[in-house]
Amino acid sequence: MREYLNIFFVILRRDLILAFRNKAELINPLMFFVIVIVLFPLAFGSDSALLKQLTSGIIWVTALLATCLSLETIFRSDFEDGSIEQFSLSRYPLTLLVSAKILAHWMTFSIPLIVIALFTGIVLSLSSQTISALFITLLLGTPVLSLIGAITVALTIGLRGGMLLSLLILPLYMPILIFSMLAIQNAAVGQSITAELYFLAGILVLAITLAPIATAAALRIRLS
Amino acid sequence: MREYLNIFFVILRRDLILAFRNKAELINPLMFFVIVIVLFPLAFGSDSALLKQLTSGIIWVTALLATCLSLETIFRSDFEDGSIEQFSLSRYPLTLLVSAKILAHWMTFSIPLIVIALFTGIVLSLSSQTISALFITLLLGTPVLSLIGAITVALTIGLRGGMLLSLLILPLYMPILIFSMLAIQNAAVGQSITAELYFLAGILVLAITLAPIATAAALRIRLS
Amino acid sequence: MSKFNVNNLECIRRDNILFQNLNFDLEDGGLLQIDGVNGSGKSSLLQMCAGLIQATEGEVRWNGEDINDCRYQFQSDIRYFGHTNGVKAGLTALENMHVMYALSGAKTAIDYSFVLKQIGLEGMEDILVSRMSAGQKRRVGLSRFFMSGSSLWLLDEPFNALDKDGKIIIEQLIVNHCREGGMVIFATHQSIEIESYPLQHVHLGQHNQTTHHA
Amino acid sequence: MSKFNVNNLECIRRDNILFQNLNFDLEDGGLLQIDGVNGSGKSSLLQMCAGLIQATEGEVRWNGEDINDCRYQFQSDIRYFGHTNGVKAGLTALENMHVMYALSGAKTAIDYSFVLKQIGLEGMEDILVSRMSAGQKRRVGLSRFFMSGSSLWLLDEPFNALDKDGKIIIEQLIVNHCREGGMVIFATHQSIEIESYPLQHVHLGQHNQTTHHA
Amino acid sequence: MKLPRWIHQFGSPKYFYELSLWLSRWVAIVCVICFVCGLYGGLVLAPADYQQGDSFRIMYIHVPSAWMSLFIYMVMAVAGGIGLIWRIKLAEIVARSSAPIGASFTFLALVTGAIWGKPMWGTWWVWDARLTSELILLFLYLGYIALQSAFEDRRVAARAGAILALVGIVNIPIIHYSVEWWSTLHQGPTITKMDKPSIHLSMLIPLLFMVLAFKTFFISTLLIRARSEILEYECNASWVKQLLGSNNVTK
Ligand code: HEM
Ligand SMILES: Nc1ncnc2c1ncn2[C@@H]1O[C@H](COP(=O)(O)OP(=O)(O)OP(=O)(O)O)[C@@H](O)[C@H]1O
Ligand SMILES: Nc1ncnc2c1ncn2[C@@H]1O[C@H](COP(=O)(O)OP(=O)(O)OP(=O)(O)O)[C@@H](O)[C@H]1O
Ligand SMILES: [Mg+2]
Ligand SMILES: [Mg+2]
Repeated sequence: MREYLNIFFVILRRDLILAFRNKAELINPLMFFVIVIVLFPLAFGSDSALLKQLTSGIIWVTALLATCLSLETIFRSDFEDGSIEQFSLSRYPLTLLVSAKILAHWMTFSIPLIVIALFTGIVLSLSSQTISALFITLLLGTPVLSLIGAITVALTIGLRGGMLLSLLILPLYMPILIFSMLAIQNAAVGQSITAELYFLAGILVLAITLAPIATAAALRIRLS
Repeated sequence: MREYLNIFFVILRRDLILAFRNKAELINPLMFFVIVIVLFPLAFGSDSALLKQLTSGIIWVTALLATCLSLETIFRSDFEDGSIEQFSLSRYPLTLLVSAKILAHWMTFSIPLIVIALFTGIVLSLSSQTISALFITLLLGTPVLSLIGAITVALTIGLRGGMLLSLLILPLYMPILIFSMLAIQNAAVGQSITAELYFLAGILVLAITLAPIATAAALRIRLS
Repeated sequence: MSKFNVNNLECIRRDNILFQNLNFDLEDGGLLQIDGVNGSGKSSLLQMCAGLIQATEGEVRWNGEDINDCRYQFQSDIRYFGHTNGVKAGLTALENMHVMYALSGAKTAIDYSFVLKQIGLEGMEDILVSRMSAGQKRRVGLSRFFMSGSSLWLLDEPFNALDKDGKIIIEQLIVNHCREGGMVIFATHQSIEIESYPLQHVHLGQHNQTTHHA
Repeated sequence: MSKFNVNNLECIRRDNILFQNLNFDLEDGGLLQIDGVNGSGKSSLLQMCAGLIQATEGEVRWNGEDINDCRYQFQSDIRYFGHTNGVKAGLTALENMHVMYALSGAKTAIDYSFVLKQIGLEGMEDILVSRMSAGQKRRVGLSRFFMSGSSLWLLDEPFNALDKDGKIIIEQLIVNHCREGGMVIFATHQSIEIESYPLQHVHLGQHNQTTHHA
Repeated sequence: MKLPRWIHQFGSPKYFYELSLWLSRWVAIVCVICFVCGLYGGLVLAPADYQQGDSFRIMYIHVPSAWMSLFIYMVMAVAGGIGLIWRIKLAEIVARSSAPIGASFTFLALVTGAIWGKPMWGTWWVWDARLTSELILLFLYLGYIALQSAFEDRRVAARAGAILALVGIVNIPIIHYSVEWWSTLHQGPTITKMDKPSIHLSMLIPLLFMVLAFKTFFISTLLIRARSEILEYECNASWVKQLLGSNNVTK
């Protein structure tokens, strides 16, 4: 057990170092997020009541896209330089190593994303109920995005056509988006959102237990 | 001159073959585009009058994002397998070779994108003025997106500090978006849109002449 | 019963039979070189031995068990080094070695600077692998063989990009490992100078014919 | 005045002086091998000779002119082959050769199947490079040297991953090119068997010290 | 987990290949009978709707194909899962062969829905949860097919596809319950309310025939597709060579 924890943290640390060393890779998806949020008002005109109404939707969709974009790279370099090969031949379960990588991705990408999203919400003076619903749905939802995304990335790694990824990922993201938006809309009009949160939490638990297994299996398939 | 035309078409053909070899490659960008357009209604709720009003904005922003994402890969594999090195050492101007690559990208990515955008507009029964304005702005705008994007990508292939420059260039997308949306809004209420179109055409001419040079220079910087 | 055996193995790629009915055994201390021209299937065979790709026919056995049935045990016992180095360009030599060490599951502590010295990278602990030359990168990757805890080594062209000194270091390493009872299977096109140790050979290529079903 | 000269060249990487005051000339028909251990700067020197990276000091001259001042002429006259193969995995051997041919600016038509046969890939015209073995990929990349239209060849470890036959083919190719008045600079760690042709050497490595301005 | 021996036997491609021809013929006959009955009942016998007039009759295509789109996805995912865990070739083949059929039914449901929507809602398409999620189901199918075609090795492709299909199952309940969870334009459950279907019996019975016809159509098409897949899978096996009477099987 201790041995397993140890290897988990070694891989986590490795990925965190890599992320912080290459700051461009860390910051680019976040900049993408910010720029897209800024682009929408340009496209929708300057009706501020309308924009306010749309803000949380924009934030959530953009978070989906940015996650999709940033996930693309999660296994690429490991695949090309042979690290995945070494992982899959190590004496530890690939599932464990992959979990560490996914956690590292969530920490370096989604946490800053949530912070920026909240900041945006505050700047645009959304109601405090909306903001807190946004916060909690992002907190429950983004790990699922990373986990499910990792499976699809693992399936498509090294295959030609990066766009294949989005075709596979985005449909799988649909339930999360739907329930998060339901929660936020209900919160905005003061209704209870426990049902939606239970649902999101349920999916999260499911994803945490199953997604790393599926990702590891997918990576093995890609290697052969 | 004939020699230059010849090499241009050789590279164009090479990239088209690479793109067409995987049949999915042709459909996938459209899929990304369509899926994102589909996701927005889920996020914005089902107020169909509101959605209709937002449609052309959504189409444009999505086109922008899709271009941004698809461009990411334009030089990556060439860089890793040494093709760019060979290009830059060939007896032909790198600018020319790079132009062929950008044109190939526009042909395989943006043309289908424009077609699907028009189709979406028709299915959602937008007015015919809006649709034709959408068409012409996309026709003038997407090449600029590809051209400007190529510079960014060339700068950011693994280069430290390239990220900073990419942030300087990304906002260049904004004028295109703003003028396109202005044109579409004016068209929807029956006003003239020549001014906006002249502006877009001007930017296009500028981009065609300068962007390949900048891209080639960026690639050379990255090689050394 | 030998420790490692390959039974009746077959490899088909692009409808070419690369090899068929391939059999060999390896005992403790066995050293085996895979020979064959470019494209004869050396890398494919090594990948099959590691369990990375599945054979179209036949089986690979470890302690008498099919390696697909004893994955955990088998993977604790082998170390594989392919055409890629398996090191991260964005990490330093030392950081890479930490990861390799953790993955190797070795129990004994190791002296990283000593290993680096042995592999000829003295004092390069804190240099990013991306700033190293081709041979230096390769050496960082090969440093995984200085960590204990595995008995079967699989090396695919380990001498690529290495200079003469580097080649000798690796040759020594291989022979020492065998002397201590380990097993090594490797493929290389370079002529090797391992004297005083019995070397088995497997030749690939004689079967290299197109099958009749296109 | 020699055709190609390197004057007083210096290379500093990571504050190490790799070489300094390096001078050599190459006449028509000249064959030069760069020697040195891993990390001594062979690849860096070749890249400088090709104009891919700029020297910190000194200059590289082609027909007496600095290569930075006659880029167009120089690039029409050289051919470079580095650690990467410069072939696209998604294209077939033939398609890759078409691109290489067009980029080489050669005027004479070439017989692609004949070239493939010579490089030892007979009948592999329509196979995707991604489905080839390491050595086969390398051969596709090396096929650019069968196209006419360049006089100076720069090769960085061309024999990596090649089998014995492949190595001989490339050695022959190099010698023939020199016999016909071409020039070749190459770096390799393998012992080469080019008899009957005078071979110049440049040794790198003696200067490999840290400079004092960190 | 070990499976009983007879499953493996049934899953053996050769056995299945022989059985399937016989099976597919009989199923096809049932399909034709149901189809004729369903169409006659739906287009001729059933009375016009008091609200919708005759346009409701497109229901006899729309509803069964919409149900099939969900059903086939489940079949595909479950078969894929079985193939993934127990490595049964037949299950892989079933999953692979189901995908294009499922995608076609989804497409049919979308198109007939859109055609029905024009008189009902005045537009081909509205952004509504049921419609959107059904469209996304189509993308899931397409993604599955694209993924399969991106791999060269069929068995590897089958395993990769199975993982994707299993993950995508979460969308099925969403499509099904979307009308209950959101107030939408789309018809709520009118037929599947088993205790008290809110639809007249003379409309319901032809619909049931159509449902049966669609199911049997799926089964017989699946069997036929699977047969040809098996030949490609097993082109090296001796029984296939014997069957085709020559050694020159082209892939
Ligand atoms: C493009 C538009 C449409 C799409 C994508 C669509 C999709 C679907 C789907 C997926 C189902 C199966 C639901 C399930 O089994 O849970 C369904 C059932 C049904 N649809 Fe549609 N539909 C569309 C338009 C329409 C229209 C315009 C009508 C009529 C006003 C309609 C009436 C029905 C009915 C009555 C059912 C059966 C409900 C039940 O399960 O009892 N649909 N549709
Ligand atoms: N991108 C880089 N940035 C900084 N230093 C580098 C970089 N690439 C190489 N070096 C350093 O420069 C030196 C020379 O590298 P070079 O690749 O030229 O060596 P080489 O002689 O080709 O070695 P090898 O035989 O291993 O290929 C090495 O010591 C290496 O650490
Ligand atoms: N991914 C692949 N798909 C299909 N065929 C492949 C693939 N990789 C290699 N091959 C083919 O399989 C054969 C054996 O390849 P392999 O890499 O095992 O050869 P090798 O003996 O290692 O050669 P080398 O000495 O060049 O490394 C080659 O003829 C090659 O064309
Ligand atoms: Mg090999
Ligand atoms: Mg080198």
